[in-house]
Amino acid sequence: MTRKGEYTAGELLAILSARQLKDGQVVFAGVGIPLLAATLAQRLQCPGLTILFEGGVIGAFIEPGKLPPSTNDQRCTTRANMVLGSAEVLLLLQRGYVDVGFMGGAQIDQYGNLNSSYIGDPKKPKTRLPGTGGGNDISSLTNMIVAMKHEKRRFVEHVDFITSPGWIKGKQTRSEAGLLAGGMYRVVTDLAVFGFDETTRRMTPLALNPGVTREQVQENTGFKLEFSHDTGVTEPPTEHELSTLRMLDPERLYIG
Amino acid sequence: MTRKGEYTAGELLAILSARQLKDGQVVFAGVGIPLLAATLAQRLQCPGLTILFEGGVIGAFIEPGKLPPSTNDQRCTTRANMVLGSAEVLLLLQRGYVDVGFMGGAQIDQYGNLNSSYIGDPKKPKTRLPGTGGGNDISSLTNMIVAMKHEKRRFVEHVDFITSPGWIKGKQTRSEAGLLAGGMYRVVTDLAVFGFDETTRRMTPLALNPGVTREQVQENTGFKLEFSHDTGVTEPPTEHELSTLRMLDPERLYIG
Amino acid sequence: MSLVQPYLKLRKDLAQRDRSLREKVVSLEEAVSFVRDGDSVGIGGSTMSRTPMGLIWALIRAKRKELSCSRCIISSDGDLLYGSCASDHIVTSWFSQGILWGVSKVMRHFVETGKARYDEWSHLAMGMRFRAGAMGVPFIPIRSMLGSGVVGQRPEAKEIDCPYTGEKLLLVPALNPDVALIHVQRCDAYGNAQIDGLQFMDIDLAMAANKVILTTERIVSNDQIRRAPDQTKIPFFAVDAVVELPFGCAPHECYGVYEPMMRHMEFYVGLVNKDPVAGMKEYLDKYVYGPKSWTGFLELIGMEEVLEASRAGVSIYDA
Amino acid sequence: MSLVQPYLKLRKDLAQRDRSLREKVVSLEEAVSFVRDGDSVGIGGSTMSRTPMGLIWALIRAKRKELSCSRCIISSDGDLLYGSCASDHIVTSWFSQGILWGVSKVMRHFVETGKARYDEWSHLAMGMRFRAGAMGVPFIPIRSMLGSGVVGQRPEAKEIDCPYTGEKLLLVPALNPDVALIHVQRCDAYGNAQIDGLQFMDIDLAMAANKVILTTERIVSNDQIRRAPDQTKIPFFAVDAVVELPFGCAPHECYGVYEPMMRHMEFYVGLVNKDPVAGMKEYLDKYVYGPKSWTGFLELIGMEEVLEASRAGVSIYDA
Repeated sequence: MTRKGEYTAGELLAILSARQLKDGQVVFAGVGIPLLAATLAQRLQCPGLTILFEGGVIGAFIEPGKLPPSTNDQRCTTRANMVLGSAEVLLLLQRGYVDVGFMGGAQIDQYGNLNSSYIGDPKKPKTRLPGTGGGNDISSLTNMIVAMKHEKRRFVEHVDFITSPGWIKGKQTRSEAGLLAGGMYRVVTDLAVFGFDETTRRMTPLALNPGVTREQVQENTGFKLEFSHDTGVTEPPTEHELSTLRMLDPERLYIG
Repeated sequence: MTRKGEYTAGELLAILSARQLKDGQVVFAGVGIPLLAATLAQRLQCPGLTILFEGGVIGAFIEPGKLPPSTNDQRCTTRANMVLGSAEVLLLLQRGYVDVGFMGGAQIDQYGNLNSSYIGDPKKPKTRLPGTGGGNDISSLTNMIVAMKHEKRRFVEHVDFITSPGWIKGKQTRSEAGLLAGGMYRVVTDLAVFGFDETTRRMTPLALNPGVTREQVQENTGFKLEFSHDTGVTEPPTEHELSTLRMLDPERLYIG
Repeated sequence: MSLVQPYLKLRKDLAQRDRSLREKVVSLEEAVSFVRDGDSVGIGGSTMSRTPMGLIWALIRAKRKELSCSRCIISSDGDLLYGSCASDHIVTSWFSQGILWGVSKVMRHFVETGKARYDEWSHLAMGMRFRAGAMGVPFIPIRSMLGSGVVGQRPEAKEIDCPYTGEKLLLVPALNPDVALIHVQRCDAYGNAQIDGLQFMDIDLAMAANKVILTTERIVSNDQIRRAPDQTKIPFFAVDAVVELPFGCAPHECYGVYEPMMRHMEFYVGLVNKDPVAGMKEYLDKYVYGPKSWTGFLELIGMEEVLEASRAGVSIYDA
Repeated sequence: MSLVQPYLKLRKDLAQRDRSLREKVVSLEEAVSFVRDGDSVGIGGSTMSRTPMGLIWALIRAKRKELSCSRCIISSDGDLLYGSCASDHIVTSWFSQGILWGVSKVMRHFVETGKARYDEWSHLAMGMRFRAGAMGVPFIPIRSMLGSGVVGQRPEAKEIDCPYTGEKLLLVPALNPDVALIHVQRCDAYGNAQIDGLQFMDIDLAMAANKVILTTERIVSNDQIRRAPDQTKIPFFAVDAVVELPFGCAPHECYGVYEPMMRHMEFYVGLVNKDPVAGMKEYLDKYVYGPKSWTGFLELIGMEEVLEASRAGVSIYDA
């Protein structure tokens, strides 16, 4: 058993998100922590995990120390089962071949909507962010896991702009918008793991990370959280998880 | 100079239709006489002719004596520049990459509509024919040359069923139906070569084959033909055309 | 069943499929147990090329009934499906034995007497129906079929005015078969398939179908697949069963491996053209129900013809 | 120009292109003469992969202006296009230098000050826009973007109720660029192109565009192309000019040939992140306007880095 301080926030994030994946699943992973966490899961509990990348890759098996700088680089294709067009790999999501979409996030709100387009008023933005990439498609078309740093400015009541839809305004609003399948499933942060209420579709804490208090989570969140009596505590990273993760990212490109 | 009787109707058909093609064109060819005639043209006046086949072939160069039994066989790919999906090759027509569609016909009418689906009432047909294949797409999407035997039962006032549209009911009816590009351009038979009037869109004789009279053509045609004063006479097949053709089809698979 | 499946049904059906990386090699007989009476069955290849004849042969032997079969262009495989009463409904753009032998007498007999249906679509329409199915959308617009008799018989296709250009367009509905039958040159035990040469509509068909059964000339290692991932044409998670079946398209061709076995085809056509009922019965009894196995069927075609077809097949790489 | 080109205009433009089998090898400088000020330009590859950097570099040197550029994901090539004022309008799904370096300061400077437009579409929408263009249809329906802010900014996309299922769908309009710039591993002098590994949206882009300029790592014989016609990804008649340009994606990567030249990228990012205006000017002066030729640019990157990137590039085949 490890103690807090023996691992970085990035490491905790990668390991906790890796644990969300199940063997045999087909996972569409974004660059950064998702790519790393999916690769970690593949080396740990999910040898039969199939990882998809936006560049057009099915069933890659990333090599330690050779993490790709984007999901469109040749390194993503290492020992892949198939390489195909970018539109084709996104159409797999639309057709329904993918179990889980797995992304990072810049800004998220209580309904799991993600913003990676604008900070401030989109008409006259303070910051123009890079935009959706495949994020909008992934979150529109499959069940989502998001891994991100927990900061108050990132966990807001309403995002400035919905780049990648979660449950939109909660309740039935997602399916009413025409998004019939998928939806936000889990948010993993360095403070806690969240799910979404089945009726209201608001973000709900499921488990606190080791050593983290409810107050701490609430303080770092821009909207009201409702902790239930059965909010659990996540298991800290094991030595095996940490050593495997560090082997994968020896240059600490993503784990900080 | 050859004389009638020194070549078969099939040979005449292949040679006269081959002459309709121009070097540098992109031609979508059906099986049988069209495939043979396009290949002949490629060996004669059109070394830069690009032949497309429905099976998914661009720029094939068919070998003498190895004529394919259909345009979906591997023999169609001999020395091709590209092999691609069947839908993709048809989409080339839709996008506009093809200059000429080149097909055989079972039944044609005064507006160049082709029937390869039904003889008799389509609801209770005397004969169910094989159907359109790519014929409907080719004739809907590009300029057409049709090569066929000239018989009264094949040259009818109205086809029993429009499988592959020509000018439909003449005048603007083709574009009114939503077919904005292409249309019937030439019909080559063992008796004559036909074009279509630019206004009425009715079939018009352009030239009679060697030794054929106007009366002979009219007798074998199920609708009234209007010969103009400048209806010409086609040049008979040359020795070179005939010998090249016979070299291509030594088993006389298509030239009879 | 509705013409176009509601999206949630499509998604639910797919979610239930086991898409994990697992070996799925089965016998030909086990493979056809994935097809149920009444299923809609998409057939790969075109005309006489890469036809999954072994699977069709096995379906007929297993006495499947009321299959609704779709293929871009259907040939003597369609004859056998009608003639054996395995299928009474074929959706295609062209149905005959092959251009060399005139109109199929078997097709004519079944369609003209109303014993079976043949729904005709244009070739592009068939392609776009599979493609829409593969993409998970209900339709794709096309610019052919308009103004023809073909569209007149297909109320399933819908004419619209384009909201962008005002032009007339035809929407063709997605086709998501219950099962796809596809033959490939090689795949691994998981179903990662490579297809050489002409691909026809097989990739869209595979992605559209709710189950895919592959027969393959040979099974190769997953290592071999991973060495050239850009040569994989169908991903393993779209595949439900793999059968190693050499000469699995006989008497049709398999690109780069064998050309059609023309003497057998000539013999077959002679038989059914003489009498589409009795001739078909004779053929089925001797060549489909008769042999103990697919190898037994190949023995009936004969070593000489099989070798000849193979020699011609590989010769495409000499040109 | 209307958003979606009328079909007859598309057809007429294509009919006027010389699609005969002819050699079309030109110099890099001649190639960019195919691009006119104000053209819409589709860019192949994605992010830092198979980016036609040589062509973009040459366009900037040729002082092209007011280009409307589209790419599935745009990276430092987008920076250069904005920074040089060659383009004031970029249509893409993601615009930054690369995930490693945070948000592009150049993009931010141009967009936030209103000097240039960045139209955002989802990645799938970009793909379907090129695909509709390639297919010769005005739109394709998709199931993403709905309900988001992204669609709210794109009145060009039209929400409809599906005539088959009643479901909501989004129609995305065809994108037919005036010119496509694409880099490939090899092609012949006619333009028959092979692409190894990741293909991104290049095939649809090539078929959609009204002109295609290829740069290629090397020109091979037409015989070599015809030996494996199923490896041809872009047919010659869609191509208007071919430039042999080794390392034509530098400092980005070309699959199986070289990985990104990361030290040069780091240097570039450091420069423009410090000051997106002055840093960009310094970079353009030294690396774009400075060298005599593309080889001169490669010399500035340096032999060591080029060799290192090559060694990493081919190593994908060792895995």
